[in-house]
Amino acid sequence: ACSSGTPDAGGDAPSTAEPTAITVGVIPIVDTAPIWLGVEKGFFSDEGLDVTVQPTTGGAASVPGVVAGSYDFAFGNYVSGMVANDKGLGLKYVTNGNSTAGNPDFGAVIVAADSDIESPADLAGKTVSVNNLSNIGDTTIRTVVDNDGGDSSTINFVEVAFPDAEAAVTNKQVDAAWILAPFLDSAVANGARVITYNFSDFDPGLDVSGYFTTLKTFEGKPELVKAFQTAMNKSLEYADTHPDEVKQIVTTYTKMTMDQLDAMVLPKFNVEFNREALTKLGKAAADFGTLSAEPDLDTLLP
Amino acid sequence: MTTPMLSIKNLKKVYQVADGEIEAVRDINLDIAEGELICIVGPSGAGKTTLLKCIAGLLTPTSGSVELAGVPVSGPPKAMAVVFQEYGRSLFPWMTVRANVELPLKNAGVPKAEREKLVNEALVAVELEHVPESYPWQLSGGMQQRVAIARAVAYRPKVLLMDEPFAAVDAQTRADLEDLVRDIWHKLGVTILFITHDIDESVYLAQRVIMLSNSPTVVQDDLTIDLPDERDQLETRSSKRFAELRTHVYEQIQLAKASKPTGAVATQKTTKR
Amino acid sequence: MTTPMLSIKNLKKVYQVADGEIEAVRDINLDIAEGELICIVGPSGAGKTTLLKCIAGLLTPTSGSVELAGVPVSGPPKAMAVVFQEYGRSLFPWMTVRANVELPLKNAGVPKAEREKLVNEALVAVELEHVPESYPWQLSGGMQQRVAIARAVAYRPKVLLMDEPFAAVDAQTRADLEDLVRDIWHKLGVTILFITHDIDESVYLAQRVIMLSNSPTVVQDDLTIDLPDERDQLETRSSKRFAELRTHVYEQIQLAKASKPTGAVATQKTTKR
Amino acid sequence: MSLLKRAGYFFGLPVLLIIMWWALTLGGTNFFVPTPEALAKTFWEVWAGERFVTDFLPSIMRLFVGLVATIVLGIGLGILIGSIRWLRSLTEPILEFFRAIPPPVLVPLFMLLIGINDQMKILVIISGAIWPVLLNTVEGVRAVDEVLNDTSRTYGIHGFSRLRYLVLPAASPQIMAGVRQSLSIGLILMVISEMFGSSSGLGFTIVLFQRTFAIPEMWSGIAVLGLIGIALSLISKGIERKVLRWYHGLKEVQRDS
Amino acid sequence: MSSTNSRMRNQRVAGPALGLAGILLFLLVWEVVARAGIVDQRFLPPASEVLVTFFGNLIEPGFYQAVGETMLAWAIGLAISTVAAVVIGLIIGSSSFLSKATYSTIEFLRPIPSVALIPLAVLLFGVRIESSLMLIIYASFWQVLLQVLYGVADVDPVAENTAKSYGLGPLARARYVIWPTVLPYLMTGLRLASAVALILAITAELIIVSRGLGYQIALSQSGGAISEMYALVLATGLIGVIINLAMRFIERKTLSWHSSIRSEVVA
Ligand SMILES: Nc1ncnc2c1ncn2[C@@H]1O[C@H](COP(=O)(O)OP(=O)(O)OP(=O)(O)O)[C@@H](O)[C@H]1O
Ligand SMILES: Nc1ncnc2c1ncn2[C@@H]1O[C@H](COP(=O)(O)OP(=O)(O)OP(=O)(O)O)[C@@H](O)[C@H]1O
Ligand SMILES: [Mg+2]
Ligand SMILES: [Mg+2]
Repeated sequence: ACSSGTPDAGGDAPSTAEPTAITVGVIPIVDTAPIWLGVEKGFFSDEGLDVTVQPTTGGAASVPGVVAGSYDFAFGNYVSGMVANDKGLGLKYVTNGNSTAGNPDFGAVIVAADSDIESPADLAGKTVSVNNLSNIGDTTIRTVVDNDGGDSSTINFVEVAFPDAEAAVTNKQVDAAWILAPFLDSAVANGARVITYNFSDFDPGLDVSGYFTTLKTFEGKPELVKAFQTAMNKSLEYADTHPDEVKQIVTTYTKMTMDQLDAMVLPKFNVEFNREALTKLGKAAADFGTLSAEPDLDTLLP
Repeated sequence: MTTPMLSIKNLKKVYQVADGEIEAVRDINLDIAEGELICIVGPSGAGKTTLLKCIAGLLTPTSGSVELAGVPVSGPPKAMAVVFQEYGRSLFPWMTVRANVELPLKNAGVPKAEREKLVNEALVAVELEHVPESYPWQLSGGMQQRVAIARAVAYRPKVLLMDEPFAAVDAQTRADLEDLVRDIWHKLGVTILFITHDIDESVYLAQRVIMLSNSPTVVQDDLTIDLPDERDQLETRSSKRFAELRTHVYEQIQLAKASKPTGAVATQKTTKR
Repeated sequence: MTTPMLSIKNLKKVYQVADGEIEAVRDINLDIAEGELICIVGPSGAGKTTLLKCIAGLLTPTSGSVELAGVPVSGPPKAMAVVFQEYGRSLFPWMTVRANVELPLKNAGVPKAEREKLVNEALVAVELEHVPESYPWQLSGGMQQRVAIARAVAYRPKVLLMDEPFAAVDAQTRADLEDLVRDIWHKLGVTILFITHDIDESVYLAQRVIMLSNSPTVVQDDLTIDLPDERDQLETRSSKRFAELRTHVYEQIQLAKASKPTGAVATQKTTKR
Repeated sequence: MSLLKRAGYFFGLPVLLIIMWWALTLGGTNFFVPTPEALAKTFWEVWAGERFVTDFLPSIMRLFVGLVATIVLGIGLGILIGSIRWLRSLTEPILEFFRAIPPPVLVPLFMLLIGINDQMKILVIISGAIWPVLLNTVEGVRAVDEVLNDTSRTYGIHGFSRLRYLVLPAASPQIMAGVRQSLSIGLILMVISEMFGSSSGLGFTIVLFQRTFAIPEMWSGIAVLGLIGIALSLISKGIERKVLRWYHGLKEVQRDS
Repeated sequence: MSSTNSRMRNQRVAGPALGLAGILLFLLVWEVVARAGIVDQRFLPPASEVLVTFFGNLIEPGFYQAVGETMLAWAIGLAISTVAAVVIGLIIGSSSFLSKATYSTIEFLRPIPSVALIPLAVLLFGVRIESSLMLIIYASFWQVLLQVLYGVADVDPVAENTAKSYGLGPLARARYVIWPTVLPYLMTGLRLASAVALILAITAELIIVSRGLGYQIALSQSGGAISEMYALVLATGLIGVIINLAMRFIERKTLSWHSSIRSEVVA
């Protein structure tokens, strides 16, 4: 209610003279390249949207930001959304954001070169770092370990931020670390070994993150949502087919260099939700106690 | 007689301390008429400062009452100025000499021009006109004490309470200041209560000398000084009547002191250690 | 003659202040033999405290020197005790009276039994034996001053410097303390330098009275007191020689005071505001 | 003061505030702001059980060790820096430099140098909480009364005795002000230290609750912090009453209680 | 005279020189730790490398914009919290009823980390500067408040009695007696608070509003630009040093009468 970014009125017609101003909260990482690219390409103004991309540094601000109306949409991974809805927050994902790239992937569990961990099952009983507990990292890793025959309940997960994770592995402060690009690539270049690409090993078609809004906005402003979906999907498609432009735009809003980007694996940008994989993800999260019950995907997804 | 300026009735003050009580003042009755100049003498630790603080409304008596012009004193009354025994600590170290003297006037809303005049006069009177911009901690002990006196004098109070105000100044300055006090008293008709240890000074200054007993304190004697109003440092002090009076006071003080102990009678409930 | 206990040569002290300099002491030359009892008198703000602090090694002279038994003083020498003019602030508020008196002894490593004896004797001498467990801020001004005196006395120094130590005590106590000082001096053979404003006191106590001029200070006069060594409050003070001597001192002080101003001569480079 | 009156003072304002809060949340609540009842219920559920042993106690232990080290170090260094002028000139800029660096940025460095363990967390607590004690001690030491200082010097009270009998007591009112500040900052730093390389602890739990939108639980954790704060403050006040008895006596008596 | 004079002059020069020496010493230790491989250079680049990046930043206009944004939030936040804390502190401190009645509440609120209040802040103010202001103010307010409360308690009773007896009312006493006594405590509180405010300004930028130095630090962290990150941290620390210099200057001006300053000048 107190943000300048809210759209004017409810009954606005898109693609007319007056564009609707919206604010989208995103994390400034490679995963969100499509929206930056889409804005640059004019996909959003085509739909009558004047988008302000507002960088945030994580879920701590983005969910309350959406709920408080500072953001009309925000970027977040699906487990976060499931957890929020599990607590009754009423979030709705409107489009996909990024998906696993397969093998190799942009995220993996790594160990030091001289570690005796060889397979996911060996992680049992070890200390593994993830950026946030009770989230997509530990959920997928545990499933992968269980599938490999290990007992994932014996893993000791600790929180270490991605930028610090490689150091933690090298200095033997943790046995293994879940790590994302670009840190993954530099770690591997320095000798770290990949134990599992946990997203794609969980499900080769796993969607990782998406753009969400509140149920209230979703139901109250169908036109706005529709316009956003159209433009966003166009952006995803474009990004998926133009990796060089993705890399180019990433250098404008992060401090990554072209060299780093050339070395790393880009995520896939799928338009279609992979309901099957998300159902599996929700079930795993519920099994491990991150969620109190399996999520209702009909509420979570459009 | 009209209502006295100050009326002290059955004043009793007991200090509460961690391990008991200290009865500083037992029972004091005293009336002071408007425009009187009274000196209080008494052994060290008798309770003079305590009495003065009660009169100034800075301490609440344990029992008894203090009335100023018929009105019970509950807080520091306006139009009363106090010169504290701890002169060093009663000056504000963050203000210059001038600012220290000026503050009460400024606070009372005295216009600037008048204020300046009063401050300058007071500083000249205590012979400190050459250091108005010094800070108190740059002055000698006696100079600090004179600043405190100047502040009280400049304030032009109706009642002036002074607690050993000349303790730190030299003999000559002391004589000058004594004359200054009597001068102000004459000119302004102010009521003055003056605590001193100097018996000669008390007799020279006062219309009445109150002698206090050892603590717990009562009024031991109340002596009217029947010296002529016009006093002179040499003449008055060498007069026969002066010698008689001072002998009287001296004897009383010795009497008071004889009733040991000097200082507090500590009726301590428990005496730790 | 042997080397004097204290030898002050061409002592000069200039205070640096924000807006210039204040010349407090201009040129003092003074020799004090071992076991002498000397009184210093002078106008308020003359520089007595400054002089004392230089002797005690607390202030560095701007020029000139202070020697103690032939050794230049650079910091506070051991075996010297000082009673400060600001008695209230020289007591440790977090210690009881007893602890305050005991501290220097404890620090010097005096054994407990002996320490206790010395402390008790000192407290009895200043008539404070009834309040050893009180804190300084629970005492009257005069009592505080007596604690400071007791501390110095109990310390058994070789040199004792006292800055108006009796300013806050009543006449009777003052007389008693004067006798105490002479008594200690006799018994312990200590060298005493005693600053006072009371001319009678200076003559009564001293073997020699040094009169200081107005600030910037020089020695105005140096008077040997040729009274018999055995002194008595009534007899000595009423003797003819005593009267002569005190008149001499009084005249000198008046002379000193006449050379205005009293207090600092502020040779301020720039005079702000 | 009677016990009843004291309780009145202690609980009066909090009760008033809770009633206000209750009244404000009466007409429908926001997701992020629970009602007092909900919070009270959650509080019990969350903190009475296993969490007390697995999260609460370890945190408290680290906090305790961190605070003790903070106070000892802060006073020790403060005395050194406060009384030695060249040391003050030498260290002040560099200390100010570290003081201005946000702990969230400093923590990764500690992780590098020390590792992910209790020592690291304790160091984080010290690195953030030491400043109030340190600065206050430095200022307190610098402001020792001149006459008292002169008195000590003339009686030959040097070195350790001077510290014990003059400097420490004289600076103690200001040091205690610093200690009281440090206690609550230490608590805050405990939370921050557990945000990194952690999987248990009070701070970790609160942040986890926050991230998983367990909002009443999160507030209950914050309430625990507040209660610890009160407990710490009461303890320090008790100590202060002992250590600064002379000081309060001096102020109170002359102020005429 | 000349000897004392030259000694004083020496000290005046020696102060900053020593401070600089302290900083150089620290940089040297850092350099050695990194070069000697005590810590992997990839995680802690040597000081020289960071300094090169740092000086490189100094010619970037974007750097100054970030600094400007951070300092704006810092200044507003610090100003509001200081004024509020001083006013409230003087009021509470002068009344024994208020001190007793607010004690438990203050002690409860003080240890609540600003970080935990982020959701509330975002909810109340959105993702805007007001949110970070709320965090800054919340965190630095207590620092000043507590110091002011202790300062008020430290007023010399004789000085206060003097003021009372000359008819100075509560307001005049606050201005002429309590305020000067509180000032040394306040200066300490201010120095504490200014660092805390800077920390919170940057933390808030890291987490909520994406601008300023904090955001730049976050960006370099997530982009793996390690020496850039340390260069920014260096800048943060230097800002702290500069703020402290300014505070010291103000202190020397306003507290020239205080014994802590006096002893530095005279003795
Ligand atoms: N704050 C206090 N707490 C406890 N006792 C006190 C306090 N102030 C004074 N006393 C005691 O009360 C008695 C009277 O003290 P007071 O200061 O009134 O004496 P006084 O007559 O002014 O003495 P002096 O001439 O030495 O200044 C003393 O015994 C003293 O110990
Ligand atoms: N710290 C200081 N800074 C500047 N000037 C000072 C300082 N201390 C003393 N003075 C000045 O030096 C002169 C002598 O002061 P001192 O205290 O020695 O006098 P005194 O003879 O002891 O006087 P009194 O008898 O009043 O105590 C005074 O003019 C005083 O203003
Ligand atoms: Mg008295
Ligand atoms: Mg003097």
